[in-house]
Amino acid sequence: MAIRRYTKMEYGSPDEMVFGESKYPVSYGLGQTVGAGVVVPEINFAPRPGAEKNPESLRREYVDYITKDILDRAITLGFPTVQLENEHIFQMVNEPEKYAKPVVAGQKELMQKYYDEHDIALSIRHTLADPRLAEEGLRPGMDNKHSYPEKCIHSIEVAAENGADLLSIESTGGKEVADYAILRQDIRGWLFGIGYLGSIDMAWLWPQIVDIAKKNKVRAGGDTNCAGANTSMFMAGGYLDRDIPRTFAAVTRAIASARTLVAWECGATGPDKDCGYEGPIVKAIAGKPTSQEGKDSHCAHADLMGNLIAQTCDLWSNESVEYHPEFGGSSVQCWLGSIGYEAALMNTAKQLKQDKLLRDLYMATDRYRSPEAFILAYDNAYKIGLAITEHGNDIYLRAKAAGITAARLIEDESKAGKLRLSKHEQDMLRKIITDLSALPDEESKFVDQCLKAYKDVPMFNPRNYDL
Amino acid sequence: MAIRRYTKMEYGSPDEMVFGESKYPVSYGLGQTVGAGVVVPEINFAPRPGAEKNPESLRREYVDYITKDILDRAITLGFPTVQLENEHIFQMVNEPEKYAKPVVAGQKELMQKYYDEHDIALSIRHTLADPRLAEEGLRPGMDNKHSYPEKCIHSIEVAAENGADLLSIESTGGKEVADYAILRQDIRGWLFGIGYLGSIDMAWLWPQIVDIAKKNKVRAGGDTNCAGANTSMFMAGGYLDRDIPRTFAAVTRAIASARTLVAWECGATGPDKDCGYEGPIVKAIAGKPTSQEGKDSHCAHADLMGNLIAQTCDLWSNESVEYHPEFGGSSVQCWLGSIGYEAALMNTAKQLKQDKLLRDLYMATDRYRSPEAFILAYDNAYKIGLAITEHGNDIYLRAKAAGITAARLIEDESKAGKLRLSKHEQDMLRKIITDLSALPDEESKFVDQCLKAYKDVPMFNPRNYDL
Amino acid sequence: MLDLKSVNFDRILKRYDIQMESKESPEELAARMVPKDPTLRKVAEDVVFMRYKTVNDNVIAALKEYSPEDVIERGLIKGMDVVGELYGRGIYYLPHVMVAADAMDKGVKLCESKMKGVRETRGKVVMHVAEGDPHDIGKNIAAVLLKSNGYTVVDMGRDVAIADVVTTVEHEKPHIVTGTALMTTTMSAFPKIADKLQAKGVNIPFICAGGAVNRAYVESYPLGVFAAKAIQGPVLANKIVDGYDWRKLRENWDKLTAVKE
Amino acid sequence: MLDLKSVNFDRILKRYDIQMESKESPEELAARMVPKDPTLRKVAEDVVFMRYKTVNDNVIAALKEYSPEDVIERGLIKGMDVVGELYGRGIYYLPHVMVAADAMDKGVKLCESKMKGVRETRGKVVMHVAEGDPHDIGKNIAAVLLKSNGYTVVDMGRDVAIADVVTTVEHEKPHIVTGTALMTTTMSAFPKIADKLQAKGVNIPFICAGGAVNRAYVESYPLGVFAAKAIQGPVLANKIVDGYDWRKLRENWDKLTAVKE
Ligand code: B12
Ligand code: B12
Repeated sequence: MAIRRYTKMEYGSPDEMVFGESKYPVSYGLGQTVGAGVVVPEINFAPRPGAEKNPESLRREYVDYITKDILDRAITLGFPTVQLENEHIFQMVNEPEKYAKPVVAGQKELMQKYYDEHDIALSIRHTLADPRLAEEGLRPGMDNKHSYPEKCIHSIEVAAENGADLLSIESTGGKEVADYAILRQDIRGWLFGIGYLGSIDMAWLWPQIVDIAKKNKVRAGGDTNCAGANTSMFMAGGYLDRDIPRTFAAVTRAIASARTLVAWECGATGPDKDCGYEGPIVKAIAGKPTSQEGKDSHCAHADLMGNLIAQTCDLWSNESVEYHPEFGGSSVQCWLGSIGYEAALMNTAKQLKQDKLLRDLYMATDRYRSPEAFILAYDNAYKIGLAITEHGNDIYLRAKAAGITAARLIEDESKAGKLRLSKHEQDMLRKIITDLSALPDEESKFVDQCLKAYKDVPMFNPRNYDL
Repeated sequence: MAIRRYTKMEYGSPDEMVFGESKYPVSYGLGQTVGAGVVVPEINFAPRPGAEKNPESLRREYVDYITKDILDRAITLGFPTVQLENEHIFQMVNEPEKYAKPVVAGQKELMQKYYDEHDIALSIRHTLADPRLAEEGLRPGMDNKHSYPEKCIHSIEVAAENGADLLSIESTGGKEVADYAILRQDIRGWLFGIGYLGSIDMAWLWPQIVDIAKKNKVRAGGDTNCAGANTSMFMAGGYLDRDIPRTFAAVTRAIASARTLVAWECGATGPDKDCGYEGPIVKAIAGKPTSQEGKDSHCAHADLMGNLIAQTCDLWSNESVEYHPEFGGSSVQCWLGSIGYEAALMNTAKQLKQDKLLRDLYMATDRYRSPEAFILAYDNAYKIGLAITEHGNDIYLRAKAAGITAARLIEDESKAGKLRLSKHEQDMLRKIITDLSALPDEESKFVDQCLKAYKDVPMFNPRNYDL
Repeated sequence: MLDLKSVNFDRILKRYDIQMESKESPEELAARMVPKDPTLRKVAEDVVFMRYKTVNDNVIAALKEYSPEDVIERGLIKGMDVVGELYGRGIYYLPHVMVAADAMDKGVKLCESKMKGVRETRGKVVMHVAEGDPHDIGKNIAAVLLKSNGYTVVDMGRDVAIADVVTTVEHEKPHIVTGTALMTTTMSAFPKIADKLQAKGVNIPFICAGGAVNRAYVESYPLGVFAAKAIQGPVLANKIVDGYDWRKLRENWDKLTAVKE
Repeated sequence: MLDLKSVNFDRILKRYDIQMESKESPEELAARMVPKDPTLRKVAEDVVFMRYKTVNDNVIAALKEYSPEDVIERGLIKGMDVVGELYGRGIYYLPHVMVAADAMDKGVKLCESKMKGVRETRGKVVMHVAEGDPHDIGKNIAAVLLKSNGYTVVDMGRDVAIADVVTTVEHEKPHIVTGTALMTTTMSAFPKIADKLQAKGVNIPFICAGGAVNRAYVESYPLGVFAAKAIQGPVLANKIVDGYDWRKLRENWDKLTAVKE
């Protein structure tokens, strides 16, 4: 499968972007269309501890309890459309026939029933687990201990064949280097890990997913960089955290978006996965629908852009919540209430032709809450998209350009504008700009440099990336 | 203490009302001002089962865990202001010195520390429990078994003396009759229970709360009709529920607002409590700030007006969530994220002078989702307010007028407009209008009628209301 | 206010309730289900159509032809069965059930006054709301449904002390004891009650319900059987008088409670 | 885009991080804390200021005056203490700690090569991430902090089978075993490990951490001691080598972990 790199923007200007609309809407599932004028709530969940005990207990948890609760609540509140996301747990990728198949099939069967009875638009995203371990080998034939690469691909097939509407994954290529780099604030290492190695790994993985999707007449959604940029964001945290500076996290997000784009370049149609916050950038480039999460995904993690990130979403997600009882119902029902109502608000704004205004309110609320929020504001996201497409054919240069552009945007605004940085964030920003500026202009030189510098990083094996 | 009845509207027109602003802002606590241009998130919580084991375990739960988590998360996310609400549990009203005092004092001490260190505006509402049992007697001296009336008043004093900033209660006068009536769809009984008996009970209770507040230089907030109208709403539920029709619930809400107003007529200053949805009506009448809850209180209960109800709020609440861990932190931290960001969005709209537009988006989203949402839309809420003030001096006539006005608004819109009703809801609406229209024009006749009709209602004792 | 004329509300919300409305009328369903005999039929219809005023006369008329036991079983309770069916199908709402139950109650009282001994009911249930907990609506609904399904209910009310529950159970010797708790801080009474009952050798099922509790919690102590909805009360009770103990109820819980929702 | 000029952002958000910024500099604090002796001082400062390049030379110089043990204890580890203090006060961020630890590590290796026997560390810790769980960042951070506080770490990596953990503990005889789990569906390995260890008579504390677990869960099985943050690793470990068993750690947990946040 040929990879078609993005070398120009699908959107002509930032202002064209708004939630609930994308250049290339996608239809799938049971009457579902995403990106064509309606924001759809996407509800994610995790089983209770112990549910994984055996295949039947897991099926019951996912189907009889979680899926049923969600569908009932959607009808109860009058939501016209809902997407479910099931993030596969380890057992489901390790023994897909045994653990995943009954879940995938059972969910779809129940959804079909509600679709038939109530005419509610429904779809389900299956996010396959990526269990591959760099230390054992990322490609087929390399991991003699667990055969994870083979199992990973097989589990995608099982999902596609048994009822998934949308296939996604948070692939982990290059993570071993990024993990090392993040703890040392080494932006070059991070760029190498995610921007470069991650893009190579995705170019291996995603054509296979797209093929499987095509064969089964379902959709290949997209990837997000949970493994990298979300880890940065998570560790950078909020105003009480001191693990890593938020300027570093912001720049890694920009770099990650150059990587996340690869799924779509391999033929995936979107909607992109929630979980990552690269959506505004990749949507600006490719015009495909994205799922985003923010203020209503605090069940899963806090962020510093809870409203802003809704600005250009097509699905609005809660990221994930453990299934358990609350006063208001089960946890999935409660969070569905929040995301469903937020989606309804956005849809009202669309109907009243006030969507761009609401978008701007979302954006303005958090524009200066953190550097990451700032670079993801749709105008800045667009600029980062431009930097990526300018070097669209070179996975190294485009990731670097994304990083530098983000860093410069932050720098300029912190000097002349309203974005305030702590001293430590400023120091880090200066170091990032210096480090990135010092990098060579050629891929081969960069790779040589990095292979040398990171050869002792635990678990890093260049053969995983054909290097 | 004299009761000053509202006989005219404080707002000149519905359009003057908007979230984050009220005619009579209130200052209290640690740098807190409500209703003066900023919407404040209000976070509520319930202790884990078992926390009530002894006073120390309860104190630890409320102070060391819950309050600390909340304050940390508020700082983490950069929320400039937060209000806590502590709904007292049975043990705290039953033995206030032992159970309530250490909690109230401990919370305040910790809040003071954060206020001093971070200059975050903070306040705490203590919602005292009303444990009184109609069957034992609602007034002092009547309940020989538990002395609940005495304990209730005493617990208010304990809270006020030890650190409460704001005193609230969800008083339960008349509930025994309303409970009976709700299960039989008897609107007259409900009007008698809540509109009449409830107002009498509040006129006894609230002057005492206002006195205690004044003596301790704290604020008397307000009451809401959780016992009545929320029970209706809760039982009417959503589109899958068939317990009671939503038209009935809507009319009870309107009646309840005539009762809820009494707290303010007795001298309470607001902000009114969350939990009830009477806010838009009583705010229209009195111009005092109110706390509301909707899409971000689904942890506590689902509703059919998750956005609409934000239209005119001054505080934005999660209603209540049991303290427990989630992926994103503790449950109180997660829900604080959601309400805090929603408040931030409203505040951005205010800063950008787009608040009335956002208000209308909120309102339009749910205007036709349910009859209750419809009558609470600020234009209709205003009309119900007018009906109440027209008969402001007569607690019977004003409650009846509120009910009839609401019923007529629903009827008109369902005939000529976009509000759709199920057949059962229509039947009920017709019956309500007939029943209410048949009622006498004089309080004394009404009371005679009801005392006869409901004399056998279990637990109902006219002496509780000096009748 | 913004002009809402142009809004397509179907893209914002969907009125599933209206879409689901049953086409069948209570009359149609009742016509199929009530007894054929004209005298008993009238009695049953009084219950189905909540005719509180005529039920007395019709019961008196029926008592001329039938024994009090028959009027109850084949007239009044038959009518209540129809009501249950109407509720189950979404044609009736809860208040219909409550008012129908009031009508039935009136008829039952009349029949009982004509009986020789005490009426034999399906079983006896002791009900209560946990200490410190004032939330009794759910318990009240459940009580009505149990009564109208032929059970004798000893309603201890709300805010009931642990010791009182235990004493009453010892004294009344019911088939079932129930507890309702809507607060996380009151429900801890249930395991204590269960322990004390077991200590006294009482092994009847203890149906626990109310917003605060869930199945996992209720099944964490002996005797406990969870109920999510009041309508499950009669379903569980019927099994109990059929001989199911609390362990067997737990095992079959998913199946039993799926019957009616 | 809307014009944001008029916005008063202080009414929307508050930059507590900037408000809290420490006025003190690393240099000021280090000046007070590093050893007075100029040779050891240089070694300590190499750690504090993360001078990966000079640390070798300075350690070699110090080894001329001091024993390898002294250079480690009074130079390198002293430097790391300063780093910990800087981190605790919010002056340093985590990456500083990591890079300083790298520098210390380099120095320690050099010293060890000059020692007669094996260096005696404070204690030994076996660490792992639960089976099926790939989330290892937290464990990696904790490992670095334990190492830089003078502990020997046997790092088993991620996705480690239950049996392997038990075997390794039997074999290595550590003072402490740790487990990390970030998924609700992997953490159930912990009670199993605890049971198996107890069955083999191993009674060392089993520090369990990671996003999925919480204190209540970890204290629901024997041996389990919860850690919320990596920085609590050394705090708990120090108590363990001082003789606290898992029960005593649990009793004093609130106090112990409040020390540093
Ligand atoms: C109405 C209400 C009240 C009314 C109660 C009226 C009444 N007569 O019951 C009043 C105002 C009195 C009240 C008071 C309080 N309340 Co209140 N209340 C509610 C509310 C809104 C609805 C409860 C309700 O009626 N539900 C409908 C009924 C039908 O449901 P149910 O009882 O669960 O019954 C169903 C099933 O459980 C089952 N069932 C029940 N019993 C049985 C028995 C059998 C045998 C069977 C088969 C089935 C069965 O059948 C029913 C459905 O079919 C809830 C909100 C919520 N999310 O639950 C809060 C709620 C229960 N209250 C709450 C609180 C905190 C309080 C107060 C403490 C507040 C305060 N500080 O004043 C006080 C209590 C004071 C005291 N004495 O301690 C909290 C509890 C939090 C916690 N710690 O667990 C809740 C959850 C609200 C919240 N989200 O915070 N409350
Ligand atoms: C980054 C991340 C990943 C990365 C992991 C990178 C890595 N090397 O660790 C990748 C992409 C690989 C990943 C994959 C998956 N993940 Co993930 N991931 C996260 C994320 C965003 C952050 C985790 C993190 O790094 N936190 C920061 C570290 C520092 O925290 P920590 O490990 O807890 O450590 C701290 C303490 O616990 C303590 N500590 C830890 N260990 C020790 C040891 C000792 C001795 C001591 C003292 C202290 C200590 O110290 C640290 C702080 O100081 C979380 C989100 C969240 N809310 O947690 C989800 C999350 C954990 N992942 C989740 C899921 C579902 C997955 C996947 C299954 C998704 C999928 N379908 O692909 C896959 C796993 C596939 C598989 N093999 O099964 C869920 C888990 C849900 C559940 N069931 O419980 C989470 C919670 C996200 C969510 N909200 O849904 N993930």
